[in-house]
Order: sequence, then C-alpha cells, then structure tokens
Amino acid sequence: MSENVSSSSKRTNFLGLIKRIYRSVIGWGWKYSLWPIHFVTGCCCPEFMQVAGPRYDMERFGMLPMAGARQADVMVIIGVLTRKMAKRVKMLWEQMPEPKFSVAIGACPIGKGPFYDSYSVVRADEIIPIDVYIPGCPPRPETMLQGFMLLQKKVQKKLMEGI
Amino acid sequence: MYTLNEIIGSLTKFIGNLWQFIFQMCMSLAPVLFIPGLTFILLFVTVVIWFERKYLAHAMLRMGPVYAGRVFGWLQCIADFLKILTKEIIVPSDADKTLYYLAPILLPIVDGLAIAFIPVAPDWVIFRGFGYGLPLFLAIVSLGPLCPLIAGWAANNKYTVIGSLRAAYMCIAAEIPLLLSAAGIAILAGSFDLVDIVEAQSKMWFIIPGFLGALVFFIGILAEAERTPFDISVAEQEIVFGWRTEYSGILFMLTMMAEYISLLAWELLFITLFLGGYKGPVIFGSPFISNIAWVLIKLGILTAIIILLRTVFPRFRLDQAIKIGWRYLIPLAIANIYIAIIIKLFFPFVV
Amino acid sequence: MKEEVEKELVEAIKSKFPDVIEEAEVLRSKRISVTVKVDKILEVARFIRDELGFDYPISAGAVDYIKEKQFQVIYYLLSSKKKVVLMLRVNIPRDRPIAPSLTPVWSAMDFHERETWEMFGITFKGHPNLTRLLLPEDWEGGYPLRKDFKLSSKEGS
Amino acid sequence: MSEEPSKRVMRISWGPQHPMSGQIRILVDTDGERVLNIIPDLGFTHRAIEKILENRNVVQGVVPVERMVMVDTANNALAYVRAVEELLGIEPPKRAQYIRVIICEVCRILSHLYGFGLGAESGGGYPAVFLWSTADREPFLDLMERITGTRWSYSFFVPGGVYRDFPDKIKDKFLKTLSYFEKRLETYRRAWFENKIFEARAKNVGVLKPEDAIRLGAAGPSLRSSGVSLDVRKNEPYEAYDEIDFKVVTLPEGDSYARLFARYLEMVESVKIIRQAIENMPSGPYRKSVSPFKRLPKGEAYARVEAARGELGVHIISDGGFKPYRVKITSPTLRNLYVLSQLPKISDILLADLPVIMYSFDPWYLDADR
Repeated sequence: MSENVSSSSKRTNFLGLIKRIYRSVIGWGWKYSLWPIHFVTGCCCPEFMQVAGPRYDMERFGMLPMAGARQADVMVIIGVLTRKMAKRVKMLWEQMPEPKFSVAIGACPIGKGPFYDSYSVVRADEIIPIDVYIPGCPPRPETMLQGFMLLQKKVQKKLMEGI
Repeated sequence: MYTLNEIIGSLTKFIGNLWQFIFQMCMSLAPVLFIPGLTFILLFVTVVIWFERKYLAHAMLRMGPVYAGRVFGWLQCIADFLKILTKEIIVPSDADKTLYYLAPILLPIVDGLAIAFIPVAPDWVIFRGFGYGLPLFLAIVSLGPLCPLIAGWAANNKYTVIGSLRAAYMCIAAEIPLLLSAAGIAILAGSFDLVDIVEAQSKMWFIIPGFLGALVFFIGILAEAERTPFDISVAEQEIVFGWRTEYSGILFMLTMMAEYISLLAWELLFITLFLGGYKGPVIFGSPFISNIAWVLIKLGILTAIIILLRTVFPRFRLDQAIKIGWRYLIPLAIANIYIAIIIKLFFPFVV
Repeated sequence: MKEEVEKELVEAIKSKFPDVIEEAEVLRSKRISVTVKVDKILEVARFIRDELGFDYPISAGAVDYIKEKQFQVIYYLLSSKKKVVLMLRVNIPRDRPIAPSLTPVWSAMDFHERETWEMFGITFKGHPNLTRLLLPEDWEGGYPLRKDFKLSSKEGS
Repeated sequence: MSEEPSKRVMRISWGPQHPMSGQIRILVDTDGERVLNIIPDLGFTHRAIEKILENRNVVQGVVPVERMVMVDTANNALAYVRAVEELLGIEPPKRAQYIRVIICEVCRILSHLYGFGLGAESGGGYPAVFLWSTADREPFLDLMERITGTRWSYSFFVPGGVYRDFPDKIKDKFLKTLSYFEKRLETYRRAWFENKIFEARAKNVGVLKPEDAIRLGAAGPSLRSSGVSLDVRKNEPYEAYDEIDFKVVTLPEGDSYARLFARYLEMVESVKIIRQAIENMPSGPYRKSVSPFKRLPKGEAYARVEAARGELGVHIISDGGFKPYRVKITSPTLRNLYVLSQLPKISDILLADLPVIMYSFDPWYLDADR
C-alpha cells in the first residue's frame, strides 16, 4: 500500500518535474520575447520612441514592435485614451492571440492625468485588464524600462505557474 | 547439410550486408538530415535572423538583443521560437480554412525541396534530378510565389489581398530575368546538371564571363526572396505585413522562416551557378570538409551583403520595381545569353 | 499711423456694405474684426476674398454668449499678400442656430464648420458633408462647447 | 462612415492601428493601387482641450495646451501665454524673450527631427534614419532637462516671462551641441536626401501648387515648400525674432520631397537662430510676476505663433472672470489634413505613396483633435 503510494507520487513527481522544466523553459522564452503592438493612443509617443531609440533601446529586452495585432503579445497603451480610441483598443485586444499582456503608459490611462474633467477621456482599466502601470506625464525612459522589466518578471512568473 | 560454420558465416555476411545497407541508407540520408538538409536550414534561419537583428540594430546605433542568452543575445531567436510555439493560432472567421493553413506550411516545404538539388560536394547531393537539376530547381521554386497568393486570398483581408497581388506582380517581374540568366549559365556549362555546372567552373568562376547574368540574378534574388529594396509585398509602412497580416502564432513563424529558406535556396543556387559552388582550394585537410566549408564561406559573405543592403536602401515602389524588372533586367539577361553563346563559340578555352 | 493697411481695409469693407456691416474695427496691428448680418455673409465673404485678398482660410469657431442668447460664429482669415488677419463674425440667435456655410467661398472651412456644428449645434446651410469630425460616432451627450454643458466632477469618474 | 462607392473601388481602412497611421483613421478608396479618395476620420485623441481651458485659470491652462503637441510643447505654450499677455497688457522682459526664442527653436528642431525621421521611415521603410533622428534628439533633451527640469513637457513659459532663469553656465555646452548637430545634419543630407531611391519615391509625388496651397489652407513648411513665403516669425515678429537674422525657407517644387527637405532646411535655420540668441542674450530679470488670482480684463486677444507644423493661433475671449470665457485654438495639422484629403483631386496618388505624402505633411493628430 505504502509502496504504491510512493511510486505513484514518484511518477507524479517525475511528470511534475517535466512539466516544471517545460514551463520554466517556455517562461524564459516569453520573458525575452515580448512583442508590443505598433499602436499609439496618445501623446506619450515621443518618449516611447526615445525608449525604442538608440540611447535606451527597448530591443535589448527582446521587445520588437510588431505591425499587426495578430503577431503581438503586449498591448501598450501609450498616452491618453479617449472614448473613440477605447473602442478600437478593445477591438485590438480581442484580436490579439492568447496569452497576452498589457501596459498602460502615462498619467492619462491610469487616472486621466491633466484631463481629469474631460468628457471624452477614459481610464485604461475600464477597457482592458492592465498588467503594469507606468506613471508620468510623460514617464521618463528609465521608468518605462523599469515597467517593462516588471512586465518581464510578471510574464515569466505567470507562465511558470501556468495560465 | 550446412555446417555450423557455414551458417554462422552466411549470417555474419548477411548481417554485414545489412549493416552496410543501413550505413549506406544513413549516408544517403545524411545530406537530408544534415548539411544542405534540415539541420542546416534551421541553423541558417536562426543564425541569420539573429545576425540580421543585431546588424540592423548596430546600423541604427542600437545594441539589438542583449539579455536573452547573456552574450550578444545569441538565444534571442530561441526565445522567440519558444514564445511563438505557445501562442494561440487565430483563423479569421471568413477565411478559407484549408488554404489558410496550407499556404504557410507549403511555402517552406517548396523552398526546402529545391535545396535538395544543390551539390555541397561532388557526390553529396540529395537528388541529382537525372541530370536536370537546374530546370527542376527553378520549376519547384517557382511554385513558391503561389503560396502568398493563396494565403492572401484565403485570409480574406484587404491588406493581405493587396500584399499577395503585389507578390504576384513582383514574382512575374523577377522570375523571367532569373530564368534567362540561368539559361546563360546552362549554355556556358553545356549542361543542366548542377554538379556538371560546378565542375565546369574549375578554370574560372562563371561570374567573370557571365557578369551581367550574375548581376541580374542577384537583383532577381532580392526580388524573389522579398528582400529590401524589393520587399514590396510585405511593406510594413504601407500594408501592415502584406499577405502575412492575419497569421498568428506558429503559422506566422512558418511564413517568416519561409522567407529565409527561400533566400537560402536562391543564394545556394547563386553560389552554384556563379561562384564556383563547392570549388576552392583544399584548406581543412579532407577535400570533403573543405568543399562544405567553401559553400558556407561563400554563403556567409553573400548573406552579409544582402543584409547590408537592408541598412542602406529604402524600398522601391511597386511600379518602379516592376519597371526595373522589365526594362533593365530582362534585356540584360538576354544580352547575357548572347555573350554566353559568343564565348561558347569563339572562346571555348574559357570554360 | 502704424495701422494704415488695416484702416484702409476696414474702410473698404464699410464703404462697400454700409448697411450690412454691424461693426468693423481694427483690434490692433494686423488684426481686423468685422461683424456681419447673417443674410448677407456670403456676399461679404466673396468681396473679402476677391477684392481684399483674404485668400488664406485659417479656421472657424464659435462662441456661446449664453446671457445675450446668441452664438457668434468667427471665421479666421488671412491675407497672404498683406499678412493681416481678419475675423469675420456673424451673430445668430441661440434658439435658431442656422448660418449659411462659407464652404463655397473658402472650401477649406469644411472641417472647421463640421467641428463647430458638432461642438455647438450650429447648422451650416449648404455644407456638403455636415458629419461628425472629432466626437465619437455614438456620442449622445449634447454639444460640448455650449456653456450649459457641464464637465464631469473633479474626481474623474 | 459612408458606404462603399462601387464594386470596382476598394475602401481600405487605414488606422488607427497601422504601423504608419498614428492616431487617425483614414478611409482610402483605391482602384488597384491608385488612390481615388481620402477621407480622414479624426477625433481619436479628442480630449476637449478647448473646453478644459474654460475651467482652468491662465497659469494652469498652459498644461493642457502643451499636451497638444508633445514634441513641440514650447511653441504651443507660447501661443497661449502670448494671448494671455496681450489680454493682460504686459510685455515680458527682454531676457525672457530670448530664452523663449531659444527653447522654441530647440522644440522646432525636436519636432522637425521627428517629422523628417518619420518621413524617412514612411518613404520606403528606412528605419535607420528614423532611429538616428531619435538619437540626435537626446542631446537637446538633456539640455532642455538642464534648463527646464523635464524632457518634453516643460510648463516653462508663464504669463510674464519664463519660470526659471537660463543658466549661463551651459552656454558652452549648448554651442557644442549645436556644432555636433550641424555635423549630423550633413550626415542626414548625404544618407537620406541624396539617396536615389528616396528621390525616386518622393519627387513629383503629391505635388501641391502654390495657389492650391493657399486656397486649401496648408500650413507651415508644407505651405512654404510650395513657394509661398508665409511665416509668422517674419510677418508679425513676436518675442525677439525681429532682432534675429534668419531667412524664411521656401522651396518652389511643392512635392513630398520638398516638404521633407524644407523641414531639414528649417533645422539649419533654427541652429543659426539659437546661436544668435545665445550670443545676444541680455542680462536682467526673466519674469514679471503675474498673479494667477487676478481677474482677466474683459476683451479678447488672438495670438499667432509659428509652431513647427505651421501657424498656431490661440484666441482667448474673456468676460472679466478668473478663467477665460472661451479659448479657440487654430491648429495647423487640421488644415494640413484637409489638404491631404483634397490631394487626390489635384494630383495622382498611388497607395504606396500614401505614407510618404502623409508624413511629408508631418501631421500630429493630437494637434488636430485638441
């Protein structure tokens, strides 16, 4: 009886080990291959461009902006999100294949920022679930890079645990 | 009555024969599995994508991938591969499902099959094609541009349709000069067999008598393999990803791989036709290894040049590219044929 | 003395349309303001474009004078030769906000009149395509730039 | 928006998610590769800045106005601040005017770098130039950070002057950066404007004749590259521009190449302006204090400024309260987008040309949407 239990637990352990190895490998791959969608919603885009540019270079982390929604993994909401744009953001979010993650950059998608009393601005988390918030108006490039590193950690952890 | 000895003897003979058979089988499979075959293709794709990203990044004063794999981001492609394997595949609801799946699977297979005709060493060819390696290669590779057309139509998206139509225009404009300049080489070598063509270049590489043909062929390669400045069918700034727009997950990866596999196939043909194929002085001891090494060296240099072009050239417009194809490349290729005939008739000592 | 060109322009308008012009003045150097009656605005606009050379349309907007119960539509025009800005104003009653469109005169007023229409609810008669420009397609909140439109609370919803 | 015109015509929705669209949706009617009609669908970044400005006092108002164009914040803020100053009847001190000129011209360089970088990216996918242009913005951003405290949104201009003094210590660094930048400009010309493929793609594409440019109301470099010399800095000199020697860039061609090249030439002029402003900057006070808790006098003021994308106007109407009664912003991009929408009617456009033409106008949709 006790032997049976131990052997079955061994087997599950072995399976579990393989599963763990598989998941950690996949998680590692995801960590270094987060492709943000090539999509700009608002006015933080020049700073985002500087992050993609030579001094800060987002591609060091394997982040390569993708032209289409079908190939992207990360929805990056860059700057103010208006009602009209929010519809499109939701549409694109639904077009992206699973698993997918999202980042909100700037004060406006987090809490409407300087347009707090505008009738046409909405918060990002009213539209799609947000994984990482990066505050600032616009955020400094270092802040953005730290946000992306946080996202990397979160993605790796999520995939290690299994989605 | 057989004695035990005889039985054992015949058995050993049989086993020996079997072993030899298996060994030969393995040896004949080796090209498929290793050098111009699967392993080589996959390695080429991984290395070239990594190299291209790194090279482009440095041209833009950036670093490119750094952190995946610690040193120069050399594991970047593996990470991308692992990620894209686990991505969801989305098929648009209005798409023609069979064709939608078929096109990206067919495309790398077609280009991969064509590589089978390329000799990497005098007797190291997967399939010699009954002495008609060159026309067979061209015939099989010409199936390739059909796939974008299928894919673009099947995905049922306006951008994919535009992209696939552009791909079709481009391949017509590029393939005729390619065929013509290859014909010039066949005349020079007096054979359609790729091994014979390589052997005919022992005195002189065909790039010297067939310089015009080489130029046309090189530009044709850029157009066929959708490289800058002719990457019109996947022009990101105009039509998102062209005919690839709707593909996600592993299907997208297959289309990306297919681009590089077709580049590899055309480059190998270019090396075989113009750059003396596996010919070269023996440098690594055994002639076999040095043959393969020469192919790899030539391939590396050619690939580096093609990637370099991407950093210095913007993209042509469709009508300009087609104009180049019809107005300049085809006359040049025809001139090349005449030059080849003249050389064959009056200067036979050259080849 | 410094504003000779501007004064000349104002005089030209005034003498041409003595009974149509409600008000015409030089605000400061390079700024003229002309207020016109609604029904003759097209004629005045053609005169301003052809005779006075205000050929460069800058923009159009409106102001909601809720106490006076009227809208003031303002067209911003520039003379590319004389480099003077003219503000062509027209007052229309708030309860019947209809004004003739100036797109036949300056076709570039297209977008600006569309914007004014959706922001104030001023209908421009004769406009080729009076549809939404900036607001969402399914907007049903009224006319945002009118003074009786209140912005949401300070907290942000 | 409206239904598809006919079977032969394909209507493509371009944006708001498209690698080259930005925050706009453009409906393009195409017959094969030929563009028949361009219908811009704006408003994806409409934040109601004009309405918000009615709810802010004049010092707070600078913040939303700056967010209209993030790469060109100083010129936007300047237009608003100048309108307020005209309303209050104050003139900033001479030193403040010079500081304003310097910061505005740096912003013009930042913006034009963006504009012609994107033009390079759109003119056949040449990302190298685009990324070089982001790299060359960094030294200027560092200088701006040293002067104003932030990289992009300075909120540095206040009614009555500037917020802080210009640190004289960094004059040398400024001049060094300028000479470095002049070298880089030479590189851009050789790498990009003399590139044969780019010339083939952008020359004679989307030609805008001078009379059309005036009639349709093109703004800024897009207007001046059609041969029309309209520049607020010259026609109606504000701040210290009347004491500075510079020339208005005009090009006769009016095609996409000229529009992008005009931006390049304006950067060359901007470098000269900054040099002169730094050398001639007088000493003295940099701000006249203006209380934000003061009623605005009743009246109106319409201030015009030559922003990077063209003439930008802010018309403030006050009824004597703390806050402006109505603020009307006349933005250049909205006018340029109208020109873009009318362009298929006056010249032949192919679908592949559309990104080049769009980005030759250097549109900033947040500016058009407000």
